[in-house]
Formats: sequence, structure tokens, C-alpha cells
Amino acid sequence: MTLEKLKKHFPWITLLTLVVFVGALDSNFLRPENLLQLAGDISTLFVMALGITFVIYLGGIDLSAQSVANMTTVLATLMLPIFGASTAVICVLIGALFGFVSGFVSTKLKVPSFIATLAVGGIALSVGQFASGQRALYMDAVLRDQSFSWLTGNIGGIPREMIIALVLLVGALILERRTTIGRAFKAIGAGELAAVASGLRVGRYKMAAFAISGAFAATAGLLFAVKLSGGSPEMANGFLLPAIVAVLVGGTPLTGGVGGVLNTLIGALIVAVIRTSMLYLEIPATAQQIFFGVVLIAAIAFTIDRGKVRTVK
Amino acid sequence: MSFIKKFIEQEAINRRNFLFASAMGAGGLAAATMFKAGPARAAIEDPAIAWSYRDRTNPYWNAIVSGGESFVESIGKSKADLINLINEGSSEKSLSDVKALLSKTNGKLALAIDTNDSPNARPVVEAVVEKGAFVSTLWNKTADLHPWDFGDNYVSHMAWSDVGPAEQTATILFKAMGGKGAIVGLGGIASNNPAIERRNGLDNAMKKFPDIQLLDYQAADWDTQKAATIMASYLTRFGDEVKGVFCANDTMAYGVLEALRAEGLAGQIPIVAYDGNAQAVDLIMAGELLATVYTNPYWGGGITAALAYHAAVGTFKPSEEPHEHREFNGPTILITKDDAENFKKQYVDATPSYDWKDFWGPSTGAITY
Amino acid sequence: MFELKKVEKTFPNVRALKAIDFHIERGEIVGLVGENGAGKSTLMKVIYGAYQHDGGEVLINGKPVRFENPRQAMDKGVGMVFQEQSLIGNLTVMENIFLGFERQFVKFGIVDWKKMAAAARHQLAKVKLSIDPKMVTSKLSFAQRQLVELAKVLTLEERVHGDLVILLDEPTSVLAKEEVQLLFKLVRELRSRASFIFVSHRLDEVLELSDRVYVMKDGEVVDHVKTSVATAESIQHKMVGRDINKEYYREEKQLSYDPAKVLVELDAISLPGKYQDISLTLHAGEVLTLVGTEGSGREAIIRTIFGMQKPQSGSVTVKGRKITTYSADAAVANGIGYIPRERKIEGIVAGMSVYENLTLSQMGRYSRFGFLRIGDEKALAREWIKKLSVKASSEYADCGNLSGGNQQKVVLAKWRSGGSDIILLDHPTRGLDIGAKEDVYEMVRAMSADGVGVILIADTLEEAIGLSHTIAVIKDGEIQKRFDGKPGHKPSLFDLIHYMI
Amino acid sequence: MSFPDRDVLHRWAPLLVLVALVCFFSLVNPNFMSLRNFARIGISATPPLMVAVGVTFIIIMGSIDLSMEGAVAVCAVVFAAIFIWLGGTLASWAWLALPACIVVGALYGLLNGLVHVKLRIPSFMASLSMGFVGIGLSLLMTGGDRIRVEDKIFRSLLTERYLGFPLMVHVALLVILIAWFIQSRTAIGRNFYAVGGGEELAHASGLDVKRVRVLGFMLAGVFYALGALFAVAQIGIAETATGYNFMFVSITSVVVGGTALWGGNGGVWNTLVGVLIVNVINNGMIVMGLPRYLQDGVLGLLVILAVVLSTDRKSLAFVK
Repeated sequence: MTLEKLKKHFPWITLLTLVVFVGALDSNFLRPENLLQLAGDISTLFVMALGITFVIYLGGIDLSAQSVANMTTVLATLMLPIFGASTAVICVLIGALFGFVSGFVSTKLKVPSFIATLAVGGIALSVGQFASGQRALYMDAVLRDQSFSWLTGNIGGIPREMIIALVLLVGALILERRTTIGRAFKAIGAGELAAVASGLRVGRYKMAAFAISGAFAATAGLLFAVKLSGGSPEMANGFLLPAIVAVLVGGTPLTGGVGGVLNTLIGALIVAVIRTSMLYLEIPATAQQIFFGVVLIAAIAFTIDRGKVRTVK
Repeated sequence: MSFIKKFIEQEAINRRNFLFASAMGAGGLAAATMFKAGPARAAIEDPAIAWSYRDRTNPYWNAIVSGGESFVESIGKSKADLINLINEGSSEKSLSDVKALLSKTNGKLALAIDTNDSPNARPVVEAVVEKGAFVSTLWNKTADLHPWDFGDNYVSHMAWSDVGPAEQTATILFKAMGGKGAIVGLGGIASNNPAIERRNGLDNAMKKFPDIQLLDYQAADWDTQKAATIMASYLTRFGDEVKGVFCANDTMAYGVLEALRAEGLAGQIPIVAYDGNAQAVDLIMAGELLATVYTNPYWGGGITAALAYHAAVGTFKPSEEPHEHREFNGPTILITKDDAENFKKQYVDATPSYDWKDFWGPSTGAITY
Repeated sequence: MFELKKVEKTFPNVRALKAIDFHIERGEIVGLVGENGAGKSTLMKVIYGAYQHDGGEVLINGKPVRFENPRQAMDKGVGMVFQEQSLIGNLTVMENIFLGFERQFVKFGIVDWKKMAAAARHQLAKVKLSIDPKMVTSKLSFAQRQLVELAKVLTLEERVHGDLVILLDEPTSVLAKEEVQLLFKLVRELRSRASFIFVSHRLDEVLELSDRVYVMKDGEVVDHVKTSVATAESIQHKMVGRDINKEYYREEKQLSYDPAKVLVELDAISLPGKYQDISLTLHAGEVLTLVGTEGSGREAIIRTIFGMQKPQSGSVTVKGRKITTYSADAAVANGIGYIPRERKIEGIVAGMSVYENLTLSQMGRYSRFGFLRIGDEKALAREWIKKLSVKASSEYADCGNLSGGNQQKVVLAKWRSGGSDIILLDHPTRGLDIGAKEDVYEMVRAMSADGVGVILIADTLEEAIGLSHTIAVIKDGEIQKRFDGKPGHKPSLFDLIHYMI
Repeated sequence: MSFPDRDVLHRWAPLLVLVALVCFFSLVNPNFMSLRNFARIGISATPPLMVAVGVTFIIIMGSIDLSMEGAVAVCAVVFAAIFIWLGGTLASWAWLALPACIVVGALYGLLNGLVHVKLRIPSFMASLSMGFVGIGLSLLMTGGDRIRVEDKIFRSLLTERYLGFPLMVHVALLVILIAWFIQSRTAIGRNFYAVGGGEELAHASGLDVKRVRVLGFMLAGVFYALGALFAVAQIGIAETATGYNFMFVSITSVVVGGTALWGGNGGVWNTLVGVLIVNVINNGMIVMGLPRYLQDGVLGLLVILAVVLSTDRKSLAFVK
């Protein structure tokens, strides 16, 4: 196998290397239930990363995801007594709406997505703060269990949220590989001008990507709200950077057209392993940030396929 | 064996669900006492001890950790034996870290934790209980979550009732202003419990001083620089009207003070704050800050870890303790210019030594909702 | 004085250069020709230091040298004049000229702009260009940019002791005829100061300008002849390794079109700054060629028909329906296909396979409820790979890795397989070798025979004359003259040029 | 030809937006339009201005730098530590802490640039990771504590006023002039534009693009260090949190000022206007008494508006 062919496999090789490395230092780490739990715990973050993948795949970025998730935790908690289980649908639609607005601002008003999503995120944050009355809110336990028992607990030892995340992954994978939308995303990411000249409605597809990202962000927020049985306009803080890192470290570079949702799965697992490995390697509290940064640089250095990225900006 | 264990745990969870259901109805109280004792487990030998908290960039949390370390040393271990879990303001990381640690230690764990956001307390406690480890919480938990619903494993919850002390600082501020005039306020992250309680304290005090007017109250998110910017803007908006400033914590007060210093107003407009950090105490002695409230995070950090540990090793059985020993308020000390020097000598320059087995001595009683 | 001996360059899986022997003497102009993929660009990159050779020797005055980057090559007097757009648009002319070599104007870290402007004027004078060196480069015309490129390379004169070797890579591709002549005159004058390596697809120009010609094929130099004794045919023969029909436009094969069936009608469309008052009609089976210089407005007209630009006044009617919304997707829905000049940027999506590229414009037809029918897509791709004999390993091959001609075939197949019956061709043979060009011509004729209307912007006038039924000459955005181009009644080159300039 | 008109309009659009905002807020609350308030805006704008100017050079190159929060934290902490260690007042050898801080900033930028260029990691990811490293480094140095800098001479940057503005605003203007000088008069400054305008072309022209990139990140590091100094002067505290909030604010400011994220245009003056726009909005929202929970959303809307007005959208094929 040549190096060229091997490159494609670098992300999961990196993941495996990390796992083996940490496992060698503490064999407890390799216990199946531990690995299962590690994967389960990253599920919510992974769902958000999954959505962001589509935007990055088109060469943009979505910085509004965390704010949308924050807002969703609040809205979900508020709507649960009124709408019951259909709260989930409403939340996802609202998330998609915010994503769509980001997409509109970015594609139609030509504001770079970095700024557009940051700004729309600010709006989402305001909505969340306003709706919550600037307090943490709690879900009624009975109502939660009535409407959302399918989101919590385990099936055969596997956390339900992990199953949901996997279902979403399969959905995203089908979207990416098997649908016209996914094909259009690929074309736009790899060669936007050619896509335009082929008569694709590039603007619409881009807005769709942002809307999908918003919907996934809302889903992540919803999962988190149900898991924590409440909501607050700050609750999903700390999601954004790890989610973006998961996308990037998985091998979907910001230049677009390369990578995909499977890469994000690997990236999210890499993030989870790095994070958890700090416990197993007993990294002192004050050194954890440095450790994260340095391992991240190493992981990214291994996972990006530079052959497909023309200039390194 | 594991099948039986699973069954018992499942039962415990079902019971909790039932409890919630019945708590809605009239039979709630009776049910609660019926199922008071959860599944008691044998004591853990030499559990790992961990503190999970928000960040290391804040003197408050540093004091918490120092207390935790002091406790760890008191049982003949080294400081490094205290495992630090830092959530960086992320509930998601907080929960994942706890689960990972539970898995690593296989449940042989005594955990002290502030769960970052109150809704996060339930999943954390449930995860700990499921693994048979022991947890004591600090600050954040929802009102419907109680240690006694989880048998021994959810050992205790400590918080501080900030309403009263905040009312006291506000009163000191109003009196310094001669009982009349206008003030501005700076709050913490709006949805945080302490931020809400401290604001309530201010409101309570205002009721007693009808001539005091609150011009505006904005959240500066506990952040020094944000507070400086907001204070500067207040000065533009209200000009000389501002006769006093109420800050929900010390770090924001520093920002307020620097915004005033830039205008040559430092020390001229009275400010009250909260937390009792060393710098704040110095500022009180210098006359630039009027009052703050010390919550003794050092003791809080130590005793929370101590409770979890001693419950884990079986020194005491939590389920046999009264409710006021499972949910209690920590001590608060009001610091003004009169007692600042004394306070500094006692708490800042020297670290008081505590008996980490006197779990409830300094506490100020049960938490009321 | 500059010499390559048995130079080798190997890429993973490919031996790109095989034992290349090459030399150039002081003041000589040497042509370098070969089909696409023959190794010309690799050889050039080795010469100007972008690639490093991994066998043999590069010698200057008998001494072996090795260039790790273009800068080291420049320091030894080897400079490169790139194709059109290699100046940085947001910089001024003088900054472009001295890019990377500002140090001579810098004192204590500060740039002396006056001194640089004066030096730049000196360089511009060498190429007889009188423009303000402080001008922003993006405001220059193509021809001016080409000359600035040359001026930039000529700064080597002051910087390097010893002889200069200057590579000219397709310098004429964007120039009008008279600009080409101007350039050639300049190069001939400059041979007192430098030697030139002239790379071009246009054999006539190579023969006109060069003293000797190297012919490359499959990574080897297959021949090297003095132009005084060479003929275009013999060189073509060497390049292709087979005989080329001299009359390769095959006018005799041209069929007449159906004047009763109008496909596109432009009625007095105008777009200020681009074109004015353009009225044209395209019929089924007709090949309509727009002839004019670079920037005459031809591209804008084509892009208007494809919906990518909106005219300010006038109307476009496609198959009897007046266009109201100008967008590419509406044009595609109307059966219009566009084969853009920037094949690699606008034509194909590099990184996507042949079958993915093929259905890009017609995904609706190959999907059900938004889900792709990938099996059908692949079958389509296999069919068209066979039909157009596309050289691709399979329908999975990455289009970015195909040669230019095969990429063009994929683009054509994209539109033809989708049933487009109005095809807009913008420089379809640009950068293609002779064999590939012939294939394109064959496709144009085949489309015409199928009743497809074709609007063509040709790479050369010969092409335009040879292929079209109708020719419209455009200058400064206006139609100057229309010619009927039926076989036997074709206008001459001179007729066209007369109206172009 | 309407071309030049549009060019001119877009060049001045950010300034017009700024003027419009000032007028608007002044109408709502006349107190806004006062020297004292402008001085207040000046104080809060100074540290982010330095950081934004630093990242401007990077953005002109078409790259991005997200490491500023870490860089500012490291610089602030190193400065304060050395300052206190050497005596704690500018009237002693402690002044050496000032150049030391700048050097640390440059080294940090150098490392950032090397990780980006040598490991060939896109700057977004390289600098994001380096940001984590920086935050971690400052945490390691302080152990989470705050270092107080209370020297009256150093703090005179905040407390001394000339012409109604504190000293730090004057110093910042001087730094802006230097930055403008670097941008327009030095070879390296112009090379940033060359790299942003066409990296491959610049390389083929013999420009050592890698060197320019690394130097760019180094230069940015120097400005981050200046930002750190002003932040410490403003608050009197150096800590890990000194760097917080700089990342999004500075990049937003740069874009609002009219420098495009894809590189090649814009510059220091744009950034000055951009930083002022953001700070005027922040100040103005409080001055007009907007509730806090609305401020994020209103800031977002105004930022979109400002960017929309100041970009020449017609010349763009597409935006990422």
C-alpha cells in the first residue's frame, strides 16, 4: 500500500494509536464498557459536530451551533408542558430556521460565514436569555419521561443517546452519499464555480447546509436538555470548540470538499479519547489545557490529507 | 451476579421515578419517608478522591481546591492524590469527566463536585449512584434533587444562602449613601443560582430604603473587563447620578473600580461586592471597597471532599443523618472596614486549620426552598 | 551555455522526464512543443526551479547547478514568464515587478517607493510599456499584464551577472494577433540580452519566432530541429506520432442547418461595459461562432445566454419563450449547456468521479425522491466513456486526474447526455493537443448533425472558419459584421481580422 | 463608468457606519456625544484594538489566527511576573518586563507560525490548538492565581489624561501609526498583501512565502503582547482570564472594518474603524439602556448590517 492510499486512513489510525497508547499505560482504559461509555458520552457533542460537518464541507464555518443548542435547551424545557413529544419536532425546526438565517446572511448578503454565524448565534443567545427569564429551568420529571423516555437510559447496555447519535449518523451518511443534496454539497465544496456552471442552485444548497447544521445543533441541545432534565441559556456552553475540533481533526479541512460525516465520527472519538486520557495519564489540573493543545496539534498534523488541500492557509 | 446488581439498581431508579410521580400528588411526603433508605453498600476501602469544578483561573475555585488538598493531606495522602476535574464552564465535559473517572476507578470514588449548571446535578448523581461511588455536591443542584432520595451514595449538598448576606451588603451600601440616591448594579451570569440570589438580596434591601433608586442592573458575567466596560457606559448614561454600586462578586468590583479610577473617582463612589477574595479585603482596607462577604470556600472545598470520603470509607452512614446534615448552608462572614484587618490576619495571611471531621460545625443550618 | 544532460524526474508511479538532453546558447530562441502530458510543463518546472530533478545534470556554462526553489533559479539567471494571470491583482505594477526582491529599495526596513517607481519605469521601458508603475495591476489589460510579466523577469538583467534564460509559457494565448506581433518583435530585440525558451501550442508561432525547436512526447525529447528546415507537418507528425489530416476541420463533413427551427434569439441585448445592442439567432444544427479579440465581449454574451449575467436591456428568447429569470439553473432547464473556458475551475469538479460529474447538471433525472440512483448513473457514465472514448480507468476515476481533452469530453458528455440541445462552447480546444482537438471538432460536427445549436468562441480563427455555419465578428461589444460560413463560401482570415481590429 | 464611485463608497462605508452609529446613539442619549464618553470608549477599545491590528496582518495574508486569547494570557502573566519580581515599579529595573513581554509575544507568534508552516497545518487549526497551549501555559505559570500590578507609574497609562484622553489611548494611536507604517512602507508589510493576493504566484516570483507567513505570525504576536500590556494597565490584574473574549471580538472588528477574510485587502485603518464600531455599539447599547439579554442579538444584527454595507458584494463570485 502506498503512502497516498494510506493517507485516507490516517484519521482512524490516529484514533487507534491514541487508544492503544493510553491503553498501554493503563489497561483499565481498554475495558469494553469503558470504551462504550466514552463513545456514549461524546454522543451529544458528536451530533452537533455532525451538523457543522456539512457547513465545513462546503468551505464555511458555523459558530452559531452552541448558541442554537443553548436556546434549544430553554425552548425545549418551556415547550414540554405544552406540546409534549412534538416539542422535539418544533425544536429541530426552530434550529433549522436559525441555520437557514445564517445561510441566508452568508450566501445572499455575502457576509463571511464566520461572522454571519457568530452574529446569528448572538441572536439565538438573546432569544434563549429572553425566553428563560435568565434562569435555569427544570423539566417536570413525569412529563419528561412521558415524552422523551426514548432518549434516556440504556438498551441492552448501550446508552439510548448513543443509538440516536448513530441513527443520525446513518441518516447523515445517506444524505451525504446517496442523495442529490449530498452530491450537490460535494460538488460545491470541491468546485463551487463548476457547480454553478452546471446549473446547480448553489445558494439554496448552501442555505440548506446551514439549516441542516442548525437542525443538528438543536437536536444536540434537545438531547442535552432531556439528559439534564432542564435548560438554561448557558447550559450547552463548551460545546462549540470541541465540536469544531472534532470535525477538523477527523479530516474535514476548512477548505471544503474533503472529508465527511464518517470523518467526524472518528474526530469526535479522538476528542473523547484525548479528553479522557488526561484522567488515565493523571495530567495535573494546571497542565490539562497544554496537554490538550499539544496532542491536538499532533493529531491534526497526522490526520489532514495535505495532498488534497492545495494551499495551506 | 451482575444481573442481580443490575436488577437492584433498576429497582432503585424505578423507585425514584415513582417518587417523582407521587411527589406530584398528595401522597408525596408519605412516599418519601417510606423509601427513605436507598440501597446501602459496604464501605469502600481507600477510594480515589476527586474535586470537579469550573476552572483554575478564578481565586474562588483555587481556594476550594486548596481546602480539598488540605483535607487530603489530613488523611495522610499527598496533595497530588486529589484528582482535579475541570469542566471549563461546560456541563457536558463535567458529566463526561465524572463518568470517565467512575469507569476508571470502577466506582471506588469519593467525589466532590460543583456541576456547573443546576440541571447537570441529576445525571451526575445518578451516574455516581449507579456505580456505587459517593458524591457530595456544592452550589448547583435542582430543588427537586435531594441526597436522602439516594440512600448513602449521595452524601450531601452544601450551598450558601446568598440572599441574606447580599441584603446586608446592600444595606451597608445604602447607609453609606445616607439612605437615599441612585445606584447601579452588576450581576453575574444571569442564570447562575448565586447571581439570582444576590440580586434577590439587593431587592429585599431596596424595599426597606424607599429613597434608593436602582438605575440599571446588567449582567457582567463575573468578568472583570466586562464590568469595567459596563461601568464606564453607566457613567456616560447616568453621569453624576450614580451614588453607589452593587456588584454580585469581587472580580466584577475590580473592573468597576478601575473604570472609576480612570475617571479619578476611585474611592469616591461606594461599592459593595461578594466572595471575600484577598484583593477585595485589601481594597476594603484601602477604603476603595465598602464591604464584601466571605463564604469560606477553603472550608467548603475541604468539607465537601471530607463528607464524600468519610461516607465512602464508612466513618458515618449518611442515611442515618438528619436532613439538615445532608443539605446545609455554608458559613458566611461579612467583611467591612472595621473587621477587614482582623479578617486578613485570620484568613488571608494565615490559613486557619480545620477539623475535617467536624462536618457540620460551621454550617448555618438546613437549606430551605 | 544552459544545458540539461540526461535529466530525469520521477513522480510516484510516473516517470515524467526520461533522460532529457537540452541546451540553449546565448541569444538563442528555442521552441518547446509537445502534446499535453508530453512533459513540457514538468521540464519547465525543473528549469525554473519549481521541481528538482532526480537524475542527470543541469549545467550552466558547464558547471552543475541545482535549484531548490524558483528564487535560486532566478539568482542564476533563469526566469519564467507565466501565462496570463500570474501577477497579483491587488498589488501595484512596481510591487509585482520587484516582488520578493524589495531589499534593494529598503533602507532600515523602509521601502523607498520613489526609487522603486523609477526602477520599475526603467524595466517597463525595456518592454516599451508606458504605464504608471503605481497602478494597481488588476486594472491592466491582458496584453499589458503579459508585458509586465516580461518586464518583471527582465529585472534579472540588473540582478544577475552572466547570461539570462527566460521561459515564455504560452505567452500568446490571450493576445490578439497584433499584440502577438508586438511581443515577438520585442523578444527578437531582447535576444541581445537573454536567451528564450518559447513554449506554445501554436506551431506557426513557434516556427515563426524560434531558431530551433525541441519536440517532446511521452516525457522524452523525440526530435530537435532547426526551424529553417522544419515544417509544421513534420513537427506535428513527431508530436503525435501519426499523420494528421492537413485539412482537419473537414469542411466537407459540415452539414447545413435547419433555418426553420429557431433555438435562441437575442433581441438587441445590452449590458453597459460588456456589450451593446447584440441581436443574434441560433438555429437547430447551426454552429454560430463569435469572433473577436480578448475582452471584446464574447464571453459576456455567452454567459448571458446561460443566465449567469443579466442584460440591462433587450430580451433573450429560448425556444420561443422569453427569458425572465436569469439564472444558470433556469438555462439548464431550458436545455442549454455551457462548456466554459476555465475547464478545471468551471467545467469539471476535481475530486469527483466521472459519473458524479456527468450527472451534476441532471441529478433530478437520476434520483427518486431526492435519493440518487447510482447504478443508473454509473451505467450512463460507462455508456458515454465508450461513446466518446474517454481515457479514464473507469467511471470511478477522479476527473481532476484526467487529461485536458478527456476532461473536455466529460463536460461535453454531461450536457449531451442530459439532452441539452443548445451548447455554448467557450474556447473548447484551449490547451488541448492536436489529437484531442480533433476529437472536439468531431463532437461539434456530431452535435450539429443531431440538430443541436452550438455557439462557439473559438481558440483560433482557422477553427472558427472551419467549424461554423455563421460567424459574427465582435469588437468592443458590438457586432461589426456577419459572415455566412457554408462550405465553399467561407470568409478568409483576412476578412475576419479586418473587422476585429 | 460607475466603477470608481462604488470603490470609493465601499472604502469609506465602514467610517460612514461608524458616524451613523455615533449619531444614532447621540440622538437616543445626548450624553453619548461627549469627550468623556469617547475617552471611555477609547479605554475599552484599546486592548482589543491592539489584538485586532495584530490579526489584521494575518487576515491580509488570507490566513486566520485564533491563538490570541492564549497569547494575551501568556504575555500578561509573564509581564506581571517579571514586573513584580524585579521590583514592581517602572522606576526600577522592572521596566525590563515591558520589552520582555514583547519578546514573549514575538516568540509565541513565532512558535504559532512554525507549527502552521512547518507542520503544514492550516492556520485555523494550528492557531486554535496553540490558543489552548497558551491558556494552559499561563495557567501553569500562575497556578490559577491573579497577579496584581498596582504600580502608579505603569497605571498612569489609565489614570493620566492629556487632551481628555488617557495616556493609553495616545500610546495606542502611536502604535497604530507604526502598524500603518509597517503595512505600507516596509517590504514585509507589502509582502503580506502579496501572499494574500496570490500565494502561489508570490512563491513562483521568488518570494519566500513561508518566511513571510512566520514573520506575520510573529508580528501579530508582538501586537498581542501590546494588547496584553494595555489590558493589564486597564484592570491592574494579570491572569489567565486576561485573554478571554478577545478572539471573536477582534476578528469581528477586523471584518466589520472592511478587511476581507479571504485576504489581500483592508488594513490597519479599517481595523481601527472596525474596533471603534464594535465598541461604540457595546457602549451605546448600555447608554441607551438596552436590557442585557437583547444585547447579543442586537450586536449580531448590527454587525451583519455593517459588514453588508462595507463589502463590495458585486465583485465577489462567492463567499465562504
